[in-house]
Amino acid sequence: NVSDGKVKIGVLADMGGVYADICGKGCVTAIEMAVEDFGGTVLGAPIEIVSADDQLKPDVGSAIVRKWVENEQVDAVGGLVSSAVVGAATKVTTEAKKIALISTAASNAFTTKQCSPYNVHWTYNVVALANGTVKPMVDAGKKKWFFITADYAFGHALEGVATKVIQENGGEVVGAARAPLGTTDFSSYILQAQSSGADVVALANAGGDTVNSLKAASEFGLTQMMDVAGLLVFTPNAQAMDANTAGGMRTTTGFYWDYDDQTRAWSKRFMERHGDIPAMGHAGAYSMTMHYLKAIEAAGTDESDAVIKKMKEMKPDDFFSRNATLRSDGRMVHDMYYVEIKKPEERRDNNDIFKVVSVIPGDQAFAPVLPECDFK
Amino acid sequence: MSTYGEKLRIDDLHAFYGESHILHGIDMNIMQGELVTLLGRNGAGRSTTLRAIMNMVGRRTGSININGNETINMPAHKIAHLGLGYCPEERGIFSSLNVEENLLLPPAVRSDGMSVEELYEMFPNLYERRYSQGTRLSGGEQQMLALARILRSGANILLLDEITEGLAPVIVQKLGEVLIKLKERGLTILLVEQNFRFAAPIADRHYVMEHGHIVEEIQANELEAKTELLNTYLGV
Amino acid sequence: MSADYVLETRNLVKEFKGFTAVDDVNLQVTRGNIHALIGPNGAGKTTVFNLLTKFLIPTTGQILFNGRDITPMKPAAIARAGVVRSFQISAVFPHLTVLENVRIALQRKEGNSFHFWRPQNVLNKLNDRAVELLDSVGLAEFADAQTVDLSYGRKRALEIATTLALEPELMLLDEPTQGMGHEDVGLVADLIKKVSEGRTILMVEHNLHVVSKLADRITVLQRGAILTEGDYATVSADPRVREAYMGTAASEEQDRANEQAARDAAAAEETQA
Amino acid sequence: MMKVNKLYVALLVLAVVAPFFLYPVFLAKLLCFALFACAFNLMLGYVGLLSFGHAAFLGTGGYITGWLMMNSGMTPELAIILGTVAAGALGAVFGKLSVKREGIYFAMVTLALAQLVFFIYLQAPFTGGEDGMQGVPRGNLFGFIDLSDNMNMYYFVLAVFLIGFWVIHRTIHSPFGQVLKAIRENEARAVSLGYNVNDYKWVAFTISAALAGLAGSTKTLVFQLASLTDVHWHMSGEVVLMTLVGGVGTILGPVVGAGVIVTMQNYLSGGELGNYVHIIMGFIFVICVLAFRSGIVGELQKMWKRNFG
Amino acid sequence: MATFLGINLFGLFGQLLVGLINGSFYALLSLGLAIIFGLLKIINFAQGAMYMLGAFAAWMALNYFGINYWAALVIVPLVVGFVGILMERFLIRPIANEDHLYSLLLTFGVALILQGLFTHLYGSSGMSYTIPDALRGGTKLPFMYLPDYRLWIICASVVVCGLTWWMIEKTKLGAYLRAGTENPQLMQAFGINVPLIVTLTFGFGVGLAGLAGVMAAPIYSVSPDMGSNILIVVFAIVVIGGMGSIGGAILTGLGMGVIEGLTKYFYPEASNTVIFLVMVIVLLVKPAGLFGKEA
Ligand SMILES: Nc1ncnc2c1ncn2[C@@H]1O[C@H](COP(=O)(O)OP(=O)(O)OP(=O)(O)O)[C@@H](O)[C@H]1O
Ligand SMILES: Nc1ncnc2c1ncn2[C@@H]1O[C@H](COP(=O)(O)OP(=O)(O)OP(=O)(O)O)[C@@H](O)[C@H]1O
Ligand SMILES: [Mg+2]
Ligand SMILES: [Mg+2]
Repeated sequence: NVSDGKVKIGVLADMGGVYADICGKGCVTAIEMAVEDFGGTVLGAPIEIVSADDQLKPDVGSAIVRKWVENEQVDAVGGLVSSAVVGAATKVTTEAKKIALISTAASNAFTTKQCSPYNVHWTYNVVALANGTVKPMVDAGKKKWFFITADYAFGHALEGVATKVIQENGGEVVGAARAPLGTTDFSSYILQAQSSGADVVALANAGGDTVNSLKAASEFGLTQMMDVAGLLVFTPNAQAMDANTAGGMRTTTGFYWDYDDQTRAWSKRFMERHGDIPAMGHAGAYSMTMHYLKAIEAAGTDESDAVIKKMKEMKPDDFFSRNATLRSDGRMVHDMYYVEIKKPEERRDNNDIFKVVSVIPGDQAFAPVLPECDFK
Repeated sequence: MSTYGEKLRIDDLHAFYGESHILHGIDMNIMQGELVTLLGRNGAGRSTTLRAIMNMVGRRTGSININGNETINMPAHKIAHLGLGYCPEERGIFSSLNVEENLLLPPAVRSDGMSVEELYEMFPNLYERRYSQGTRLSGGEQQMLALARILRSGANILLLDEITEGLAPVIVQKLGEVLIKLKERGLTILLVEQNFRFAAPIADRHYVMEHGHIVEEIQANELEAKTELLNTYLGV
Repeated sequence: MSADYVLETRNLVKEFKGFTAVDDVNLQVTRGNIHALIGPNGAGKTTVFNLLTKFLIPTTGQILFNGRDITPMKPAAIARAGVVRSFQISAVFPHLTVLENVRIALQRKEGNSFHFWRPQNVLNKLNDRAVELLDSVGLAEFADAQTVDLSYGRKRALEIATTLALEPELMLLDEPTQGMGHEDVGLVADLIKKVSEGRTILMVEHNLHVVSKLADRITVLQRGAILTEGDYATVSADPRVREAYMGTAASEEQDRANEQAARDAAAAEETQA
Repeated sequence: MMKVNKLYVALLVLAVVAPFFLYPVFLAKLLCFALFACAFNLMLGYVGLLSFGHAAFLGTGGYITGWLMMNSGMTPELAIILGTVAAGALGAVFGKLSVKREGIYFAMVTLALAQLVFFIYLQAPFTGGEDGMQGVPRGNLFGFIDLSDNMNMYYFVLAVFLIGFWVIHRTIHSPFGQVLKAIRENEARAVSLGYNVNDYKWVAFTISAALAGLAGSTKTLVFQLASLTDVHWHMSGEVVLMTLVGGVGTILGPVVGAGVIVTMQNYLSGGELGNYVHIIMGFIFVICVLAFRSGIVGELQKMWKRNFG
Repeated sequence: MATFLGINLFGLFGQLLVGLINGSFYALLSLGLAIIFGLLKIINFAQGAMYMLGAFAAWMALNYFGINYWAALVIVPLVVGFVGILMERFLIRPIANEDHLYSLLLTFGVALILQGLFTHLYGSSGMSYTIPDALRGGTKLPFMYLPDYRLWIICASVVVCGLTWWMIEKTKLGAYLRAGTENPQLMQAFGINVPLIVTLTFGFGVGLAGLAGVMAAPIYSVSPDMGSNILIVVFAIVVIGGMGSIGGAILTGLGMGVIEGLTKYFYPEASNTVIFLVMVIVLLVKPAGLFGKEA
């Protein structure tokens, strides 16, 4: 009972912009792997994949998704990286009653403010990052915090969530500098951080912004004066950082390729196809697609309401999803990892980036379901 | 004919601006120390002839021999170094340079050009305004500057396009004297003139142009005899 | 003074960075005259023109047009008031037809120039007047030609027709015959004479033949100041003018011409009598 | 003249039947950009001024209309009119500041002004910043035609486009247009004939801005989204590209150019070549400038003239 | 901490100094742009891409050929300048006689291609380039820690700008350049090889962008979009300074760096806007820009 004789998954990601390495082509590869591993067909119908570049623009992304669901019979949309694009895209999927398989977006809005019965949010979110990274540091006595925040929705959200965590645990925020997205020169903000008298400078930004802000921090001697915490550091970004300055910095991630044999096995296959080690979004995209296809199989139809119901009933369990459940609000809750970036002398090779400090159980990482988002 | 002393020789020169064919096979030659004028109505192609010699037209064919060098395939910037000085119709004063910079601009192509002092003496207006921006000069002053500029470069073949244009009669008179002096120094001059009264007494020969052809060559001593003919060509 | 002046300047001064290009000029142009402004190069003639049409702002002094102070007005406003200038380089709209060139000038008075919602053929009612004007300069047969294709002299004629369309009280002509062959010089001079009927013309001209033929009154400028004024005979007889402007050769020639003119005038009077 | 009319009729018929064969939202997008390019071309092609800041008007129309639809409960046609007026007002301000300059200076001044607007929209809370203004309702046209139906939406956009196109056509062929043409030909002469040329340029700029705003307003309704893309300077560059590809100064050129570029982007961003969008656009720019400066329509006209004219 | 009227003076001094550093970058970039515009009347939209190319070239030189920073400082501007020369020779010269707007569009196209190409080849996360050993470390000032590398940038850029200004405004070569751009045909007729001068000037202007790229590599991440981000700001600076004014570009570059620094301190949200705001104000008061001549 498959509509129009096939199951079609659209992969929307940033293929050429700053997040291209984080999801981009790699997400397409991961989803292809999932489809192949699943056998290429479900309920006897072929599984097709289309992909598109959202260019990090909400208008482009939403237009593509609209075309897919209105004109090209796409059943679910995967990938989904930049929070701005995801926000626009999920408006369209929700209206069309199609499932959004969000792998790499950071915002927690898709299961809170903008929640929808058709949203599935897998890998991580800002709350998990803040809980994972900030709490241990505050507990360790680093009470005064300064933020260098990317001046747009994602950065504000991350700063907001982290601030809450800091305050709840007895710390205080002594200041924040809002840097426009894509700032290349962070020196002014670093100076502000320096004169703030904080214990920790938190980088509430992502991608190139994180790399650049860390670089300026080291240049102006900030790293010697205070701790720097990268709230969101993807493996490709960590690889791009100067190991001398980044080494020792701690952060939180939803997946690390070198965690155990299971992760290594999958990552090796991924690396053979893609060239680079998988970032957390890649693994999440694979895991989520697999779960989606299994749910179709189990539901006996590709009709969205039935599939999403099954997805929430079934327990995700694979190399990525540890101790996992997909909650009624669409949030997938699983173990997160508190990691430290390795110093140069600790590294075997360029892919040896993180060492896992501790595993954070999912219910400590993610916030509980909001009543208004409790879709049964 | 012996080529001794022949400074400029043009054979079958055709010139084009884009699609339009302006010169249709010009032949002329000028000997050292001669002052030759090009006469004709507006649009006859006199300025174009000068521009073609300097390789400033769209395309040209034929032969232009300067001082024994064939220049039809020579890039524009090499031609001046054969000793040519060109004073364009529209004067070509540079607004980004002041008067003195304009005057000093063209590189010397021969060593015996006139000195700046001599030139200032000849054109006192220029001395007075020497730090003024080039294009701020009055029309006539610009004309003086354009001429002075090439006299300084030491060129010994001068191509002068309408140099008396817009000049007060006193200055025109003085210019006539200057040209005669230059001729005495052995310079070769090709003059395009509208002001026949100015050109007639100082020229050795006249070429008359019409529609891109040379239609008549008149020696200075034939001028009286051919006045009628000239009038029909020039519509005087 | 009680004479009827169209244009008057009072103590007009223009300084450029300490250099006085126009120095205390009191110019009076009588209605109906062709008034010529001559003088050596750099005397300030073009600058005076630029001041009159507000392409330059006077340092001090006043400009009166029909007794009204127009010193603070903008260039376009001056043109609308009736002072129209022709340019040294031919000023036409090359890719409009000859007729359209004239019509643009006529259109301004229609008051519909900002009407972007009306079809263009509301302008057709101006065509008759445009053709009339073209006819007056001998261009009627070229009405539909593209202006670029006209010869130099005809472009000048067109420009004058366009200027006439504005029905200027005062026309300012800056070296109208510059760069023209003899034939065209004659043509344009005749044209100026013709259109001077019923209006005033102020012109700058180096061609003394044209000046002698056309000008009712001449002002000679030197170093920014007025050297002398008068009709052609007076001015050309002035030794200062000869020295500063005309030069000896020209002057001799002028003397001959003056005599000739005097004889012609005498002859004309005789025939009239 | 008859031939031209026939061509217009044929194109109109094509536009009416097209949504039965092609995805209507795509067609609506195409028309929005075509209108945008036509508005831009009014300045470049008929006044001779290249504005590098037209995105500001597209974006302003979009944001204002979007905000009204989300917050005021207005009907879409009213919201669009107000969006257009807002863009026109912004254009009037821009115009006052910029029409005094010419050529490259004008381009740079408009670019910088548009950048200012970009950053204001980036910071202003009502635009949603980087996220854009999401979930704009399409509403009911005149209160009763449901625009959430793609077909209805398309025909509404077509009507808007035709109105905009007609305004441009009329402007070009009006007494005002005649003066513009004269100004472009010889500005100094126009001044000496008593025209306040800057006022004419200013009016033209304002009309152009308003129509760009109209395009932006309509586009926001189609996509139910207004975003920074529409105000970014790349958008100002894109509209130049569209106009250039189609043919500067030809009335149909921008429409054709917009068609080509939008189709291309649509195809590329969906397919394997997504990565190459910039590279390909860059090459089109270079090739157009080097070899086809008169654009598709311009080249066709030339060919027509050579063979039949 | 020293305060005055509630303002943290040390912080303020720090911001001023950082502003000056950024300003010297702006100066270098706008200088290249102003030369190319002022002398050749070409709006080089590819200037940002050339800056990016300079940074990438430095990175590639180090990672593929082991060429260190100091050598790159010499070699890269030459290489980038050569790219500029090729671009002028084969792309811009054919349209030299067309409206200048076409060269703007052409270089815009080139910028898109280059940026797209590098994104395709290297992705957009950016590469890191380490500060050369000799310039590591810094000086502790009373109000901030000044990295040696930043100090070097100020000095180097002031020297380069000053020399260039002198060469163009005060030498005969400069006079040839200025005149050659005004009336190339006539300059040729005077016996000067104008096309060569034009090509070399374009190469020089682009080379300056390359130099800025090398200098930027160690402090900013080397990424394909580094040029397009800064380009528009630099354009604004050139407009404020007065298009075509070499000295204006340099001074405005420095000045705008400082103003931006102050804005980051007092009202960070406006730091991206302030330059355009200044531009609008300047254009209202002086349409030709601060140092520009009225057209
Ligand atoms: N750049 C150009 N492009 C196209 N045609 C041109 C160009 N320059 C001149 N012409 C045409 O070439 C012809 C000859 O022009 P030229 O300037 O040589 O005439 P001339 O005899 O010097 O007359 P004038 O008295 O006007 O200076 C004219 O018909 C003119 O229209
Ligand atoms: N913008 C300016 N700045 C500085 N000096 C100027 C400017 N315009 C004109 N001058 C000077 O003022 C004087 C008068 O110039 P003007 O152009 O009025 O002379 P003119 O009488 O028209 O001369 P010509 O007969 O040669 O055209 C000249 O010496 C000129 O150099
Ligand atoms: Mg000529
Ligand atoms: Mg004059």
